[in-house]
Amino acid sequence: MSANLAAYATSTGEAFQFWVLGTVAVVGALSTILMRKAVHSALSLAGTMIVLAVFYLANGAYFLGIVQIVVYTGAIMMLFLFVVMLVGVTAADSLKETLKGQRWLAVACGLGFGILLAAGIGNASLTEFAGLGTANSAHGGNVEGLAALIFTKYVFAFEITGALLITAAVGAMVLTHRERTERARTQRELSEQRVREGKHVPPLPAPGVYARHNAVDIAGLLPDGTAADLTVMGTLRKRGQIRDVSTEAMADLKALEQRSEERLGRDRDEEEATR
Amino acid sequence: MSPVVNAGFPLLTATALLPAAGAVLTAAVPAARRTAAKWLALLVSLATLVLAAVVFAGFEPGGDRYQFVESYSWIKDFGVRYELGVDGIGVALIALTALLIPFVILAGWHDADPLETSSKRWRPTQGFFALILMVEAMVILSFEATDVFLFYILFEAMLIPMYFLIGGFGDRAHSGSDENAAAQRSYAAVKFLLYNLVGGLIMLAAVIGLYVVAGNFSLTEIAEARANGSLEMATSTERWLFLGFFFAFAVKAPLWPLHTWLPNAMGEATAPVAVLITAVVDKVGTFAMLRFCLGLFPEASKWATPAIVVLALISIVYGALVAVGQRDIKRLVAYASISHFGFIILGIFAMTSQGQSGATLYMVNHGISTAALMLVAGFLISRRGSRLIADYGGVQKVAPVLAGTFLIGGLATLSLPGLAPFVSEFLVLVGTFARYPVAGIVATTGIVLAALYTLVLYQRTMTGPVKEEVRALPDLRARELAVVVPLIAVLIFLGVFPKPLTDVVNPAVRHTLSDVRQKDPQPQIQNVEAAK
Amino acid sequence: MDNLIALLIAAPLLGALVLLLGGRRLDKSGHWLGTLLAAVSFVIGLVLFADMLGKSADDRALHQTLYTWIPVEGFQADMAFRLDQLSMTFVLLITGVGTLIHVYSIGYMEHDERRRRFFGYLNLFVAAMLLLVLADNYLLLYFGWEGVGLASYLLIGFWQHKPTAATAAKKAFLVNRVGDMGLSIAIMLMFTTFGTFAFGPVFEASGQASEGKLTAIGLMLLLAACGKSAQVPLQSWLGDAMEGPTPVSALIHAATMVTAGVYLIVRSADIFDAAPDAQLVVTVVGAVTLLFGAIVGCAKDDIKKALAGSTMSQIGYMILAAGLGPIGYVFAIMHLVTHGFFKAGLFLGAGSVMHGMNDEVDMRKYGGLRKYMPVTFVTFGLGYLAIIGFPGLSGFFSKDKIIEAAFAKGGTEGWILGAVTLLGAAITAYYMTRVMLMTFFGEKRWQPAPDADQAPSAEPAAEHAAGAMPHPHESPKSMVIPMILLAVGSVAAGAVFEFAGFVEWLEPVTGFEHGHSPVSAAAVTAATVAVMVIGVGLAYLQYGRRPVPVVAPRGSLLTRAARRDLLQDDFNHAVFVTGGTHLTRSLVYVDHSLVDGVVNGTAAAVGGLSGRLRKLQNGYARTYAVSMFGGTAVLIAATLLMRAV
Amino acid sequence: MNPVNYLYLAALLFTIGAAGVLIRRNAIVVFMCVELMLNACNLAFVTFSRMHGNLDGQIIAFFTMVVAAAEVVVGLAIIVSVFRARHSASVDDASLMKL
Repeated sequence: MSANLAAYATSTGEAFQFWVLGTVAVVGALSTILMRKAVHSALSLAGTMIVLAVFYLANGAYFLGIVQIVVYTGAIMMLFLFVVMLVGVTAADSLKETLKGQRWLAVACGLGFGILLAAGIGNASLTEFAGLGTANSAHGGNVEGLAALIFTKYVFAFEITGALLITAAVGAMVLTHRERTERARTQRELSEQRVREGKHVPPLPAPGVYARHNAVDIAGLLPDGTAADLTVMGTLRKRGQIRDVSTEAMADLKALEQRSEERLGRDRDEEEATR
Repeated sequence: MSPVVNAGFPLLTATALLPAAGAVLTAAVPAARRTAAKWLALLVSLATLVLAAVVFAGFEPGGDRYQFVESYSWIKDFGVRYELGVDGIGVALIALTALLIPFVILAGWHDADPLETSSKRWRPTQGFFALILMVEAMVILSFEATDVFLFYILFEAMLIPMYFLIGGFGDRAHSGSDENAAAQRSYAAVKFLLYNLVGGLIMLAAVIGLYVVAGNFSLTEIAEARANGSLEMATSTERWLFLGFFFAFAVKAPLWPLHTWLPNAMGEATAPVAVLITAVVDKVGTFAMLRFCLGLFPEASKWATPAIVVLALISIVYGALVAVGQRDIKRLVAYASISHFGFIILGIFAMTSQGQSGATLYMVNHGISTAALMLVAGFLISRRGSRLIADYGGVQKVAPVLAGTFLIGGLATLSLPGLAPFVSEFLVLVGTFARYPVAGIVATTGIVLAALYTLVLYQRTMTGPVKEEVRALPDLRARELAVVVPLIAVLIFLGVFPKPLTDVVNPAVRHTLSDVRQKDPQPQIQNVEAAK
Repeated sequence: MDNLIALLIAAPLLGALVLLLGGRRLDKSGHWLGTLLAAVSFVIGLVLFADMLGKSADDRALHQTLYTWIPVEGFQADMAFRLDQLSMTFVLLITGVGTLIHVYSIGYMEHDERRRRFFGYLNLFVAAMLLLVLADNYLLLYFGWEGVGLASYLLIGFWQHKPTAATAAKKAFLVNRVGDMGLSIAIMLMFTTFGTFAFGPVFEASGQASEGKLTAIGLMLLLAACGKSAQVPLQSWLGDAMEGPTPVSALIHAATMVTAGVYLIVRSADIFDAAPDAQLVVTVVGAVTLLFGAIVGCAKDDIKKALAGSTMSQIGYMILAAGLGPIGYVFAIMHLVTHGFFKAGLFLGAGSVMHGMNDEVDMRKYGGLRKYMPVTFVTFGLGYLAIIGFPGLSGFFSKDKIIEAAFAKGGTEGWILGAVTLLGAAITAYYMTRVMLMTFFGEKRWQPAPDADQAPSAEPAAEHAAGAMPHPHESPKSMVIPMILLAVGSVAAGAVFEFAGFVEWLEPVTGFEHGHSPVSAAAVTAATVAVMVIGVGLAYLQYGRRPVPVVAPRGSLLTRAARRDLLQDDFNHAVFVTGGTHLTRSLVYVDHSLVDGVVNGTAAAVGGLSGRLRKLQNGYARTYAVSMFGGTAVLIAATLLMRAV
Repeated sequence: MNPVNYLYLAALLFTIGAAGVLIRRNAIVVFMCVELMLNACNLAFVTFSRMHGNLDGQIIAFFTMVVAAAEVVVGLAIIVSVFRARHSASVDDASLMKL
């Protein structure tokens, strides 16, 4: 393997792999920024990262390749998914631009930037490739090589990043942990408060209609058939994840009456017939 | 000339440091002990006066140009030094400042007292007097500084206390609602600040340019180098630097057409603060013209002289005419001051020993005479609660002493012989006439106009039938007399015996003239002295 | 002896200080103190005079230098005095007449609660006037010059509660200031020409200066003289100055201050002698004023204003004489002194009349007073005879000499000037007779006293009940005695001077040469007497034979113009007051909207610009991100370009 | 094929990420885009290390990952708390810095 790593032009196999996976990566990246739902973005990003992991491996960075998969795809992206879940999985944010000219500016900058980078790389005349063969084999393997560097040359940076990680962990806890300052209020107190406020004197109605839907995300229907959002739990309401079934419910109702009408009508006919 | 450096007691630093320390102490006085703060401030200012007197007495007219020199390195990398020294001009102006401040404090005794409406924990009183002392310290130090950078810092720094004095303690006699007055006041304060800041920034650029050209900030060294030709400047460079400095000083002075901040500031501020502005702080501008513009840029000064002379003449006539048209007593005095500053600048740039000695005397005398007039006007205004001339009439019958002192102040303003301003004004006129006869004649019309606005003011406020509103005005009280009488005494003394001042000033002026390599124009007939 | 000179000034100055600073506790005794100090000064003057007579004519001049007043490079003004014959003449006149008028004022100002201050001002005036005539250099003279201006300002406006008085005072000061401009410019010219302005050196060197310079100096001095001595074109203030108390009019605006201009010109004889053009202008000014004042004097019904007009015209005589050069200086001074006597006497008489007539000043409301106030009548009459130049009385000698000198100027100018002076003499006789007749002869035309407020001049005695019929009475002793003394002076002075050799007395200072008149002295004298008689006769025909209407008739165009001071005030008002007001108004506007407007405009512009820039900071992180991203792109582009280049 | 293409790919990914940061309002997605940019950088580093034949590039990439991890932890925590406070994960809603 070290042989072809040292080559100026890579093997056709790698070339093939590059072109295929590269396309995948780009598509993933694009869909990351174009998907309306955060979950989809996260998933496509994960895909891109896996592709990148493969590329690392292809570039002889075996350790990084693995780490990429484990840390990024395994840990970070999962973390993302958790947060997305907290914030609302199905909530799709509109891609409609609110800031005037923002999108065009962004695209323009992006294009210019990309072109510039490409130009930079282009005129950097990078034809000479040393390859990693010697470097990896120096300490008998990629991982050992890295280890040698990390614990000698970069040991301080390493330690400091360690400290950074600890701090980050603590910081995350501090940020997200909510200290409960007062004890939780009992049912009684809550009801008393409701009475005092004078609205929703009875406890909130339960979701679900006609025992057909007992899903928590379906609003109960008021007598006139309109949905009562109050019956859905707050989080879902905030996420806008209420499934509105009022219309189909009304339709079902109508159909029901229709049928009963018919049946009753038929009965009458039978009576007349017997008479 | 190698003056004795840092020999013995640092008198100049002490003179400036004392009021500064006094300011800090005054500000620290607890809120309840208001009167204590006032007395403290008064005592400190008197002590400063004593020190200034020591300086004045210890200054040898025949000695070095700069005396009591102190010099310590401050910012080594830029050659900035804490370098003090006074020539005759500086001594005279330090004396003026130290003389006026006690009266300013005494006159402003009640100006910062809490209003009925204000809370018990009223601090501004302390602040008022502390700020006044702070201004005194800075002004004195700026008269002493012989390091351009040090001077620049003070020149700018004194804006801050002045800003708060103008904006924070307005004249309580105002027409219209309080909010309206407050708006007017902050407008005046901001205008004052911006105007002077702009000037100062332009000067900063020039200061940096000067450093680039000269390599250090020491006035004495640069001036010397300029004089003996060891420091050459390109003509254009010198002119630009000169303009940079002159602009700042012309704003501060103020010179037409950069004068419009003065009437607002003086109109809105309390009378003592107005005196502080026109009699003390503005003098720094004219003083700096004389010392820095001429000392550092002799050629450029000569180059700019015609234009400046014209501007000065405009200031004289224009200021006087606009003063005639004013309805507000304090604004009238302000425009009168503009006219007088025109005289001072005219005298400086006439480049004759009479003109410059006259200009220096003029700075001192104008300070005292304006103080007298303005403070009495302040007393009058505080009694009636109005600044409008039309609201007065016949005061002379109900308050003769007030009217008398007011008249004397006015006569000093129109430079009546026997009162100090006459000496300086006539010297300026003669000095100007000797070099620019036409300018001299035009300036002479100023004395008629001065008489016009002064007498019109006196006639409308003091004479005529007594108005109902003023019928109950009390005459001057003991404190107010203590303010006015000494000032008038000084005016008369310097009017009939200005020698103490001229002795100190003349040598300094001689040096200045030699800086700019100018000689007095000689009379056409020489052997008159023989005949005498 | 020299050191006494300063005392001359010090005495009244001390009085002024004590009286003005002394406060109310001096109200009782103040006037005595003032009078005493004036008298002290007079006595010192007499002592010095005696001493001076003892010396030979040439070294009579005394000098005293106290200290250097203004010492600046090349500009040395000394506090130095010179007492020569000329100054001595003035010292005696000022202190003498001054003392008399102090005495007179004691009675006259009796009812005024501010009498102490009045005497303080009088002393101040005497001191300043002495400084003026004793100064040894022009700057010090300027000091006194303005000092008397101040005193006159304070005294004209003594009754400041009257707007008219205040205005008159202001006017007097301002017009004088215009004159002072001339004086200061003259001093500057001297400084640039001679390098000094002390009398001695300047006169020494006056020969070497170019005539142009000297003419300029002379004209500037003349301007100053015009201001102080109420000569055309700066004469307008004198009439209004009669708002002041009558003693002031007598002392300042008749006897002493207004003649300072004459002193200035005579003092500067050397300069004028070397500048004939200037001299010619001087004579012209004198001649014009002479007629001007005389005409005005004929039309005025206010007794003081009539006398003021006469003063102008008499000073016109003196200026004219002074303009004639060595042949005239002496007579100018001589007429000045005699005029000092009789005009002061006339004014005091007028004051006494007003005192008796509830401060009525309109002569048409007098009449037949000779029976009621005999002493006043006699003294006034003597003064009258003196001023019209009745043979033997003082006015006769002095005026006659001036007329002679005028003719002696020679050439057409001589004839013209002579004619003018003669004509002036006739008119003088006419209007003085008019005053005399309207006041003391004819039937009573008394009216109830108007309210003190509307009274044309609310003299102190105005506390009379308004509407009361006046009952004329002779004035108190303190007022009568000075009148008598002055009357004596106005009778005798002329003859004394004539025969005691006033000419020789002044000659060392002013120089003197006999003019060669184309007409013989006798003829001139005869002519003078003749025109005098004509003038008197005309006046008698007009006012003695016919009854005087109480309400002034409309009168001819000239009369009406003369009543309005020949429209001079209207002119001044139209040109200077109105024009000046408009100028100042517009300048105030310009200052506010133009000069200040530019500044505020700049401020507004900056404010608007920054307001727009603020919009860029919309607070949206993404916008900032875009700019940051774009910035990075630009940076990269820059680096690439750097590489490329 | 010349491995330099990896660099072009990295550039492309980076640009896409950047554009995403600019375009998307949802804070989480923005964060993802940031991650994308970081990864693009990593790819570039790795490629460089291959070019120069030493491992330092990989070391840097390694550190980048660590830092990215820390950053994500904190950033997401912030997002969550912001969401709790304001019931919105939109970047534009946090525009209180404006005067």
